[in-house]
Order: sequence, then structure tokens, then C-alpha cells
Amino acid sequence: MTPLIRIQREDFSLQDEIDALSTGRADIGAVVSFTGLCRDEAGTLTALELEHYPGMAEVEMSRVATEAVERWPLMGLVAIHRYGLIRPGEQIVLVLAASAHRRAAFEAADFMMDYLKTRAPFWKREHRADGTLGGWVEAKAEDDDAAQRWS
Amino acid sequence: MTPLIRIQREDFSLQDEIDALSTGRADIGAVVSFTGLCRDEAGTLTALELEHYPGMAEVEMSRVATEAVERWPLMGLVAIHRYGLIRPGEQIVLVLAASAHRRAAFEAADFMMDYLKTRAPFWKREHRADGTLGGWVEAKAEDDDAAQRWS
Amino acid sequence: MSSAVATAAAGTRPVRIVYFAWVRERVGLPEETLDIPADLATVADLVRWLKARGEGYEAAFENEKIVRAALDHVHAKPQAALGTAREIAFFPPMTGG
Amino acid sequence: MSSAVATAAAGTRPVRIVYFAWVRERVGLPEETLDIPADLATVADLVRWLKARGEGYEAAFENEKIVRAALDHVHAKPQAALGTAREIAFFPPMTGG
Repeated sequence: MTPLIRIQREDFSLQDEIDALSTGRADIGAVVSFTGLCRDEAGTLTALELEHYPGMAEVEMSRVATEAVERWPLMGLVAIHRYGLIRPGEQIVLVLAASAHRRAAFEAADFMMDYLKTRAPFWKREHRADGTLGGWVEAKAEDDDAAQRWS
Repeated sequence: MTPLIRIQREDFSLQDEIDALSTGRADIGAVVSFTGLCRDEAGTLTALELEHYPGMAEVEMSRVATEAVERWPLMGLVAIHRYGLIRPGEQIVLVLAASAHRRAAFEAADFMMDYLKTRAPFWKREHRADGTLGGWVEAKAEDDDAAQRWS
Repeated sequence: MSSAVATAAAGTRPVRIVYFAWVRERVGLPEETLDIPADLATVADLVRWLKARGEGYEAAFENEKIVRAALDHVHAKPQAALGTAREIAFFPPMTGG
Repeated sequence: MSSAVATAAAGTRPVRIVYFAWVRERVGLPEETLDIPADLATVADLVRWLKARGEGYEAAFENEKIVRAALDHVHAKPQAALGTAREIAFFPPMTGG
């Protein structure tokens, strides 16, 4: 099973990705999806700008996905991460994990997100509603802690 | 936040449910979905027949959902369970959990599935490819163990 | 127990009993309304009373520990008091999801 | 260490250095190709060498522990050997996802 990794400026469709994963087969019993969306932070934010390291992002996301495939019996794994200017309510990231049973699908999706958060080379900066360019979003210690759960 | 609970014979659309949950708002940062599908068990199965207890199923699913809403800061919670004859590859159950951050969404969806498995009054029986009516699917001890994680 | 026996003399009360999955198949019907003795205190008491009704019930409750019950749509353990429950359900462990 | 010093005399080697997010902003450029002394053994050695290049670098690596590095697209710790890496990246902790 080869994970599907995509890094793109354009939006994505969860339904299309699930269809691509599961149409025409009947061995999948469980699909877990995670969608990360841009929040407006109570109206103070007009956009998030996502910078990434083009050479490394795909390599690192693939590495994380390969780890997931080695740890869980998956029948499908998708990770899509957007970059560029993303408006509140828009999608930023998608992870899909498919397996025969739910435990593997849940854990693999959860693991993927924890590792994408702490290892995939993307950085968010805020564009504020008052017209100013906000600061770079700071990494959270809780994200590192979350990733530690899997080691 | 009032959870949406539906018990129905018809299929459902994950995309429609996500849209209904998130369109027009920008405070949701994370949506986790679980979709349970009918497996063909390596071609030996032509359908699963799902019997349910109409009077109790909605009450019990609502009770589980209310527990989830009390435990996690959710902005949306959906649980849909089908009954009747379901063919391999078709959807059986959907759980959606939306929150500002991913941890709550992951845990709430995971919790909902563990509890639906062990508390919602649904029973599966197999229709076999050889034309015979298979037995009722037996409950798994591992499902009880999974539900125990949350208490 | 002597007071329960005294109450029993007072008669019976009607309850709707519903069965699902293989419990339904073994009993042979999806539901029935029965006049049960008023002195049946718990779910387990009712199960023992039902088992005396015939072979189907005997087969359905062969392994009492496996069959689950609900009182008015709420899960109930064998030792739960029947109280004033009007609809009592019996079924195998759930396998939905 | 004496052998490293001996190698240094042998000269320099060119590497592409790329910067992201606020590291990029403080350094003032997204990337550059620099001839670095061949005796720089580790990521931390390179950071110290860069800091001596000017105020922007000094500001970018003010808190060395915070800045992350990658050698040819692979995360690397401060004590990691530069080896023959051709592209070296510096960036803040990731905040994607």
C-alpha cells in the first residue's frame, strides 16, 4: 500500500479522496478522516499564510506516512497539506486512514496528525483583521508532547 | 451544542454532514470523521442485515452523544447508523466530531464509536455468498475492552 | 421475601416484552404482552419466570449471563429492579457500529 | 580536533543554505550559497560560523536552541555531523497541520 501525499495551493475534497480510496473494493471496514480548518480567532483573523519548504515537505510527509504503514495494517493512507493564503473556514490539511478495523484507522490518523504538526516543514503566519501582518504562529509544547506518545 | 442523531435505512453522505456542520462558521479548527463500511470478508459475504431496537436506539445514541458533549469542548457531533440490508462496500455508520482543536475531535469520535459498538442496540447477521443465512455476528471482547478505556 | 410473596398474592401486572436478534428467534416472537407476577423483583427474576414458560424461552436464556436487558429503553443488569417498567427488552450483546 | 584543524587548512566547500519563516526574515534572504570552512563539523558549528557573519544572522540564531535544521531534507540536531550535505536548512519549530 503506497500512501498518497500531496502538497498543493488548491483546496481539496474529502469526499473525492475517500471515493478514490474505497470505490470498487469491499475489504475496508473503517475510514477515519481528519480535516484541519482555518479558524478566524473570534473575528481577529482574515487569513493564515502557510509557508513551506518545497524540497523537504513531501519527503518528510512521505517518511511519516511510511512509518504509519509499517505500524498499522492499513488499506489506504492519504495526507494532503495546503500552502499559501488560506481564509477562515477553509481547509488546511487532510489525513485519511483506511483499514479493516477501526482501531488501526483511528490510531494511524491520530499519529499522522501528531507527526505532521511537529515534523512537516510548514509555518503559519497570521493576517489580522485590522490590516496588520500578525506574527508567526508559535509551536505548542503540547504538540511535541502529543508526538511523544507514539515513541 | 445539540448532537445530531439519525437512525435510517437510507445511505448517508459524509460530505453533506460535514457541510451542514461547518458551512458559514469559522470557529471549527478540526473535524474527525469515522465511517464504518460493510466488508465482503474475502468474497464470502453478500450482505449484512442490521436489526435494531427502534424505540431504544435513538435514546441510547443520544445518551452516548450527550456524554461526549459533556467530556469534550465540541462544536458539532453527528452519529448516523443505518439498519436493514447493507451490501459490501456500503456505509453502515458515521460519526463526526468538530472542535477548535484536534485532540477533542479525535477523542470524541473514538469514544463515540467504542460506545456505539457496545451500547447501541444494533445486531448484525451475515448473508453468505453461498445463499445461506449466516449466523449473528458475535460481540468481541476487544470492543468491551475498548469501551473500558473511557471510564 | 415474605412481603414479596404477600404482594404476589395481590396478582399480576401487564408488561410488554420485546426480543431481538437470536433471542427473538429462539423465543419465536418479536414481542408479547404478558401478565407477570407482581412479586418478580429483578430482571433475573423475570428471566427465571420466562424460562419456565417453554422450550423457546429456555433456549433463549440458556446462558443467562450473555443475554442483555433494557428497562424502558435503558440498559439494565440482571440484579436491576423491574420497578414499574412497562417495556422490557432482551437481546444478545450488541454488534452495531 | 587537531585533524579537523588540519583539514580546515585545506579550504572551503560550497553549500546551499535555505531559511524559512522568521529565520528567513531575520537573515534577510530565503537562500544563499556559501563557501563554508571545511572544518565545520556539526550543525552547531555552522550556526556559530553564520552568527559571526552579521546582525541578521545574530538575530536569527539568537536563541540557538529554538532554531531547527535539516540536512538534505532530513531533520538534524545541533550535534549532527554536516557530512557532505549540499543543502542545509534553518527554520523555526514547525506549525503546520
